[in-house]
Amino acid sequence: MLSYIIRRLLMLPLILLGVTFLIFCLFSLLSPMERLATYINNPNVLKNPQSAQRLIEKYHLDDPFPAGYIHWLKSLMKLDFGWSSTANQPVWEAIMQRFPATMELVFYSIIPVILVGIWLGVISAVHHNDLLDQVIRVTAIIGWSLPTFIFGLLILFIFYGILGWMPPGRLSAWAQFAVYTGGNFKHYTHFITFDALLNGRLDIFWDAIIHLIGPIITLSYISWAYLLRITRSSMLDTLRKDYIRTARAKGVEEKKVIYLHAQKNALIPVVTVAGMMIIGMLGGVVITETVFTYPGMGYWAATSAQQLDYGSVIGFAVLFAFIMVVGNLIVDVSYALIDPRVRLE
Amino acid sequence: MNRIIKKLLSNTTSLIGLLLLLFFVVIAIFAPYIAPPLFDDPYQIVRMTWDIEPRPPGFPMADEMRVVFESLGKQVDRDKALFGTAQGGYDIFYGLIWGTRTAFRVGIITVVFSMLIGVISGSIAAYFGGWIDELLMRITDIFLSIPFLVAAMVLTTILGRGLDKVMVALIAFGWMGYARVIRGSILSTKQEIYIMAARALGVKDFRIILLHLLPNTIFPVLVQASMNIGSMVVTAAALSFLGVGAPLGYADWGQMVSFARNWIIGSPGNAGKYWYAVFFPGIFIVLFVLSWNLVGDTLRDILDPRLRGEL
Amino acid sequence: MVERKQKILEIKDLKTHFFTENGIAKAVDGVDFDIFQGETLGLVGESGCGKSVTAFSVVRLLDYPGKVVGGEVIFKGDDLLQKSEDQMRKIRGKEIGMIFQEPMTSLNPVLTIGFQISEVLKIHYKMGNQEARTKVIELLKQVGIPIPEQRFDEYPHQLSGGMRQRAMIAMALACNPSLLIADEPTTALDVTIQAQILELMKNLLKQFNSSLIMITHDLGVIAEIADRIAVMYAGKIVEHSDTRTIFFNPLHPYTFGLLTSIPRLDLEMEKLESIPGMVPDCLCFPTGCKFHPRCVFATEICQREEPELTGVEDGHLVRCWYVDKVREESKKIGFSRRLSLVE
Amino acid sequence: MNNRLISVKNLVKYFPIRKGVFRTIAGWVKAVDDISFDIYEGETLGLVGESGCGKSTAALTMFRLEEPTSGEIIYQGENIARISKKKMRDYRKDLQMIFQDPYSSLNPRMKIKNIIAEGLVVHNLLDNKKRMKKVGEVLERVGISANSMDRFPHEFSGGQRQRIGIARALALDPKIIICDEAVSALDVSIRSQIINLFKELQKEFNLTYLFIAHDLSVIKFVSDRVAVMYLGKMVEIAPTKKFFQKTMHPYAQALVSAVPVPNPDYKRHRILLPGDVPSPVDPPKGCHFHPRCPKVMEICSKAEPEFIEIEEGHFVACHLY
Amino acid sequence: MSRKVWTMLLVLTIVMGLGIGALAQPPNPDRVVYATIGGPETLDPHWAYDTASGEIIFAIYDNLIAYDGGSIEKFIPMLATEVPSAENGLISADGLNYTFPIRQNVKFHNGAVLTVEDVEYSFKRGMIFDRAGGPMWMLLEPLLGVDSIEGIAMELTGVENYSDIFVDGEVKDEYKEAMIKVFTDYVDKAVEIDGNNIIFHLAQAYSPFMNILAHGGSWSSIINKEWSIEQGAWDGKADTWWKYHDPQNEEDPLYRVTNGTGPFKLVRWVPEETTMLERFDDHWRGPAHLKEVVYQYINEWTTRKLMLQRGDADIVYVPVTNMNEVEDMEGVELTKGWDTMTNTVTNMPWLLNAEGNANLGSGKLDGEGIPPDFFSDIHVRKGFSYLFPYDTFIEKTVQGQAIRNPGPFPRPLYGYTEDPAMYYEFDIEKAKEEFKLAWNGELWEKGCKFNIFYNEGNDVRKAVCDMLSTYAKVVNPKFELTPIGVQWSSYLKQFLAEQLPMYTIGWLADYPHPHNWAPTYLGSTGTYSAFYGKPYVDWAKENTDPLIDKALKSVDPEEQKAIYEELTKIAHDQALALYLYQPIGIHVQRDWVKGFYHSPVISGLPESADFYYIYKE
Repeated sequence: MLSYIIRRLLMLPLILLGVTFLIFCLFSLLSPMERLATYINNPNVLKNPQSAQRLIEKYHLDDPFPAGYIHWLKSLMKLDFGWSSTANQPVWEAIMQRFPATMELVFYSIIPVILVGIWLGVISAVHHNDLLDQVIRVTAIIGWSLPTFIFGLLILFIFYGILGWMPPGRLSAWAQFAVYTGGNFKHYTHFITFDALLNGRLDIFWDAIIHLIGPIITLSYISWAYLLRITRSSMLDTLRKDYIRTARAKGVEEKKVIYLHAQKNALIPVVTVAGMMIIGMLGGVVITETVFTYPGMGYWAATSAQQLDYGSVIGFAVLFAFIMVVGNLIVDVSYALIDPRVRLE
Repeated sequence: MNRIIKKLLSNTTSLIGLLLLLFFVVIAIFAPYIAPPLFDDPYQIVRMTWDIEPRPPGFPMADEMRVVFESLGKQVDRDKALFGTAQGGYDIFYGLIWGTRTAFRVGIITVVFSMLIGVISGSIAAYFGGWIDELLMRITDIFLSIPFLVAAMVLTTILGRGLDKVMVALIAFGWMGYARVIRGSILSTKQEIYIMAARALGVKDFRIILLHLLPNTIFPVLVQASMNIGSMVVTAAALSFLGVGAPLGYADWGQMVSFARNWIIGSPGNAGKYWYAVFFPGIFIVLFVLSWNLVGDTLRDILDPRLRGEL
Repeated sequence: MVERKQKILEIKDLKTHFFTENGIAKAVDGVDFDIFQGETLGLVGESGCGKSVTAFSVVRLLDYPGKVVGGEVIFKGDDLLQKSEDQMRKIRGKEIGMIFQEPMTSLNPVLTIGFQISEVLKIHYKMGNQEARTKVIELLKQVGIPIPEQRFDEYPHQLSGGMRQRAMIAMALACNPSLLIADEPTTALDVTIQAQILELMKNLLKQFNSSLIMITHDLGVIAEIADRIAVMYAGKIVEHSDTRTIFFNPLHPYTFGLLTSIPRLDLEMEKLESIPGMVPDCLCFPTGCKFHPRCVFATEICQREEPELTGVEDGHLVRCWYVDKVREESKKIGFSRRLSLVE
Repeated sequence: MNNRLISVKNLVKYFPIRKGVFRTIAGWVKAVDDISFDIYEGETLGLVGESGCGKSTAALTMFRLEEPTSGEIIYQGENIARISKKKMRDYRKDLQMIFQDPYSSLNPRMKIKNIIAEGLVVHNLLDNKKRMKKVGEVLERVGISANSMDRFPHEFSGGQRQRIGIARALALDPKIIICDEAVSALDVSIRSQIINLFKELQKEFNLTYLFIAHDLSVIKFVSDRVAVMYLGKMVEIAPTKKFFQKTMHPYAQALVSAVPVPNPDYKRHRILLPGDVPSPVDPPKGCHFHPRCPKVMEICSKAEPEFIEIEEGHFVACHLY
Repeated sequence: MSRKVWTMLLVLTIVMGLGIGALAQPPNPDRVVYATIGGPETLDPHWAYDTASGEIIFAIYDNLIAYDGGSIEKFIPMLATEVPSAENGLISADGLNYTFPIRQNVKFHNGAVLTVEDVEYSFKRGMIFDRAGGPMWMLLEPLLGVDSIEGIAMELTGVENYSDIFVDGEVKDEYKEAMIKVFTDYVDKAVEIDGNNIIFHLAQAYSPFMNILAHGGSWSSIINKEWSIEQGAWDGKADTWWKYHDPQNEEDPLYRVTNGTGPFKLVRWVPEETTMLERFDDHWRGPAHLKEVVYQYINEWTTRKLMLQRGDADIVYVPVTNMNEVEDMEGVELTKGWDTMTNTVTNMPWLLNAEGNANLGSGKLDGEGIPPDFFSDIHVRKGFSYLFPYDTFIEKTVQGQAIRNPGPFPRPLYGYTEDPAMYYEFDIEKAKEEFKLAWNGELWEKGCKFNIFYNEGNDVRKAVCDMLSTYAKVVNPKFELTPIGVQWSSYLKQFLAEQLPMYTIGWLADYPHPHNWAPTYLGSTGTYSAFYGKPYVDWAKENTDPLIDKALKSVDPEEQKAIYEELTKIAHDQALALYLYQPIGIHVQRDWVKGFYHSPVISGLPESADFYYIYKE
């Protein structure tokens, strides 16, 4: 197990290298002049015709492909991802600023994914072919078919526009002042909800929570729907297994058969999928955060991708690849922890 | 095959899916009759007015536009926007009808090509194993490490706007799932004895892959592909929504939704003022995706019980 | 011959059908037999003949879409088919133990051996953890598992096939059931392990004084363990008698065919006889006697009418129109003589 | 005795076990560990042993379906263990296999005729029309109507599928056929049909069989000679009659005694072996069988017994002899 | 099982509803939330050249002088105590020396008191800072007569490339002296301290100089010398200046810290997320009404709209196209018709670069394309000038929130006129006539085919292209104009490569003076006009450049007015471009917000506000 983990971790730099190379290749399709546009948002800048060339030199935009890549790699080693023209700050700083917000969102989204997805999946499997099962299943498929950007805007419309419950952003203006000015509010974890509790500010905690609900639902509903399906079929599959028959032959109560004998086995494949979904949600934040103006990585990623801010895209992708690899590793390890067949290998 | 069709027809949900699909196919085929084009390029959405603000269903074609079309020698048969106009005076009805063709094109082309790439790389990796497998799978990992939407967005922006560019981007970053699925199922099918039997007969590697492995492993991929047709259309729409999809004015559902983006909520007290702007394109997309999902979902159940629980 | 004791299970005209999409599969179509205490009944037949379904019908553990559609299963005087699910649960594992074919898939991979065995005791005797543990370790010892204290905390995949089957047996016997149902318990095992398990089962049966329904297709195994044998074909019992009678004096053409078609270690044989054709699909049984398409003795009546299971001799039941012809044939090749000649 | 058709010398097949960070080879599964035997033209050599003893691996390695780790396989004067894969492909039509599971040995998505004709196609034998004629012939020969060659495997029963498997092998007019547990998965009444078919075909086409099975009763019935394997080693080879009359190796003795006999009156001395078969990763030192052997001696744990000819054609690897 | 689910959901909903109701905050009277798009690029006044940065810097820093309210001509003193003029003698008669007496007792946010050295430092630092593509050309042009400090350095050292002066980031020894001279002989001499006065010595008479210095132009903001040096900015020495010239963004020490004299101080800036300002109580004009100002950067219009509707945002940027949605919103005030210093035109370069240019079709006048010098024919330009439905466009596409311009100069600058003779009107017949004359009638006969451009995401410009393309077809079916939307990046690239046949683009004022527009659109070296091709440049050198220069040097407003009107006439007569429209701005706020006024020179207005005067009621 340990050597497996080490092996995977050794693979990490390779994957990161590959990711950066891939993105660099993509950007090399553009001419220096086109890449320059990232740094120019106003034609006034071109007042002096030479400034274009000077800017190109300044940002190393006309370096030949391998040299540019190596130049960039070197700075990466120093955690210097360059300048983000969309965030108007160094890429690394931009990442650090936005990452906790996204992580907080994803963290809370895990709760409904696990609870609703798995719980309803089991219920659906147990009531196989009942009306309840059909309703859950059809709802899941419909949910799955709803594009996030439509769904998110609808949530925003109904729950904020009409009911006023789920405001966009991460904090209300008053809470922002309370959290970020004066220095009384200590940032322990950079998760606002946790910090609020640690600082004993229930009002801020609540404010953060109501801002999170809409994005959480939007971000995770597809995962619920999908996980529900997976859980259901895995559960159905497990319930047909020989050892379930053995358990019944022993006289084990049906409830125990389902929740003790079947569920644990059924959840083994689900864990992998759930893990992938949770990691995948990091990618799904793009639209959710855009719709809810939630100040995280996704919002920024969307902007930087559209505006070809390649420093940011590379930074984002490297971070994401890192999380992907480590996340997958965690998923695999937890998979092994659940399944004794793998654990005791 | 007959068994599959019979089962698809006997299942209520898949029947609904198939009917919906049929509905869209009919629309796509008869688009020139349902919504006769007024521009030379039929995919250019007919403009009913120069107004930016959406206009409600039944809005008649503005005089200045009628003059334009008539002086271009076109016969204006339909002079009312059946579903209203989108931002910019585009006829929603026209955009949706011709957008159906676009949806099929985007969905099917992207899925077919990404499936091809995925199947080829996945089967080579699985069959030959060793370092080839390792290399191909690491490449897959690398492609998977960038969130699909972000990657597609970057590539589309680099290549420039246009549906073909969108498709290239979707294909370039959409093949990895197939590669993984086919690899997994070939790895298990490889253990089957008929593969050993074929090798015992002296069958060459590529013939084994083509004739023995693929026919037996392709179904899970096909199921996945059928469900992905819908999600590819949604992703293309999401790209349009984020402003990097089809060129402005091109008949594409995603664009119709993105037209509605700023008009989802009407004025206070009349929240549903522009309901038609998002409702019609939204319902088209949802139903289209739903139809593929329903069919794919049933197909999955029918074709391969082993697939349960797998991605 | 075993001493006739209390009849603990009596099956009358049991019918179990599977309602599939392609039609009704009459997997078990009117089966009668009974078992006495301490006795081992061998249920023999080829795959698909309904022997396993019969067993699962008894304990009502049929998979969807199977359903018992008729008959009675009288266990210790009560009809199991009339019991509520709750009552059934109290009988399963406690009164009737079961052993399955694949010890690998029949044990839950994520629970320890100890947990799975002690669970039976906890359910039926409400034993505490410690008490159950002691009892389970004792049981494991009894079924011949070395270092049971260690095995207790191990998972099924850490055990060999033979050990797993021993664990299954321990589980089945934990509550000292009066009836044991074993569904091909040795089929998946290697010959030497199979011998160990058979030996173990024989000993344990004596020790626990349990009855056993032994389901198998292996005539060799059945010859070793069974007191009586019921031969099944296409959902019905075609011949039923004590073991020696079945082997030395088979009166159903199917039994006869089976016995002549197996290669055997105890005889020098020039040629194997074989039963032509194949086992019919239970979705569409032939009319009349279900064996007639493969039967060399078949005549027109066999196609038309199905014979009853009738007693031809004391306790020897056969379902055939031409018992006498078979007896003659059997004599001709000298069945009993040939068999008793050995050693 | 006839001519040696194929002769296996010191065949070894180890599978690496990779472990650790760099997937280095941490050990070997010694599936086939230095075995030698000959197969004579026209005979049936029965190979028995329990699961995991390496009998199937031995067969696969013999036909280069697994690459041998070392050793020689002499066929037609050539060591086919060493020739190129391409050249090996030419030999394949002489060397055919029939597999255990009639359900997974036929490609479910191919028509019967294509399954059977495939060998002809890849070896470029006959033209298309003649191929189909040949397919029809072999099908009829194994007892399946040539009319059904357009059907798919799932439309046949297990016994019929096994016949199709046989037809596939026959279509190439092979010299030797390995039957790897070819009848184990079949029902009793079907099994005898297939066994009889094997026998008939052998006579008709002068076939040579390597008949692998775990069931000694079947082996006894079909083979001319019996070979017994235990943990990757050959422990005994003898002509069938001799073998059953005078089983020499203690393992073989236990094996014979363990076979259930369908005769309630059959009395014999059953040798119950203690414990399970050890793992082939780390087989016991000396004689692999010694930890379970009822007649174990001191030397057994130290030295590996040689495989020697005790009587004419009767080879045993045991310190007792 | 299912009942449990529903009960739980119900309870959850109720609890949430109650909780939110109980904790909802009333709108804070001391705070204004402004929801807009796109945040500042930097907070360094000498770096900033974008509206959003200018907006924040406007609130944090002060200039020497300011415009009087919404005026663009009248100035009031800020950190200077007097506005220089010829009358009060603070501007020398030749227009080359400007003197500003500095106000006393003005405090910076860090408590330091404003001195005349701070003012001197501010301008010198700006001049040597001069980042590539930055705003400092505006000060360098009048003060040193160049548009980049590098120009002087190259002249004094005699190198061809500025980078040749350096080796490994250090000045080569042979150039060291010259480089120090750049500072001592030029920069240092341009701005001088005289007691409590600051004197600017101009290199040439420059009529917009006061506009450049006035409040609203971040480049002329006054920063604190001591504090800046502490932060790591230029140390004020002559032999170090090049190390502080044109730095990387992240190397600029002032890019995220501020210390101004303005009414608000910075509390938090998260780029592209939010900027939070707090009142500076010691502001020299007296403290502002508001305690806190929050800028929220929200790109999604729907979200901004909902925030406005719910009162979570007090002032909101509303795209003109969505104006109707807030018009009848309760508690919301919409004011329209504010002048903006921007205009939008469609340019028609006289000579295009045909090399590798797919936009011209066949590259010949054969019906399948256009020749590279297609637009050098005045009839072609006039034809298209008649072909655009200006009124329909303004009414429908921009919802009436625009006016027409006859030339490049926006209202109310000199050069703008309402004389109908200066306007082209949509007239298909007249367009036909012109096209028939073009290219000796060949064009009319053979037709033309080329691409017309807008930058992706700009729906209004897309509509312009659509209209042109549509009506071109109407006028002659052989005229095929294909609208192409491209990313800003390739738009810029093709523009610089002179490959775009007809493209729509706008110009946003740096300062409200026609000189900011005249060279841009009309001169031989203008940002746009320099790319119209050589024939145009040659033509401009003779016809427009002398006029532009004359206006720049003129000190007489009447004379200036006449010259700029002359330029407008030239632009009209030559049909140099399609002068499409000048947007007029709207301002949307909750009705409890008071104190809004509009000035076209303040960055971000009219959408935003001068928060010093804003209060809530």
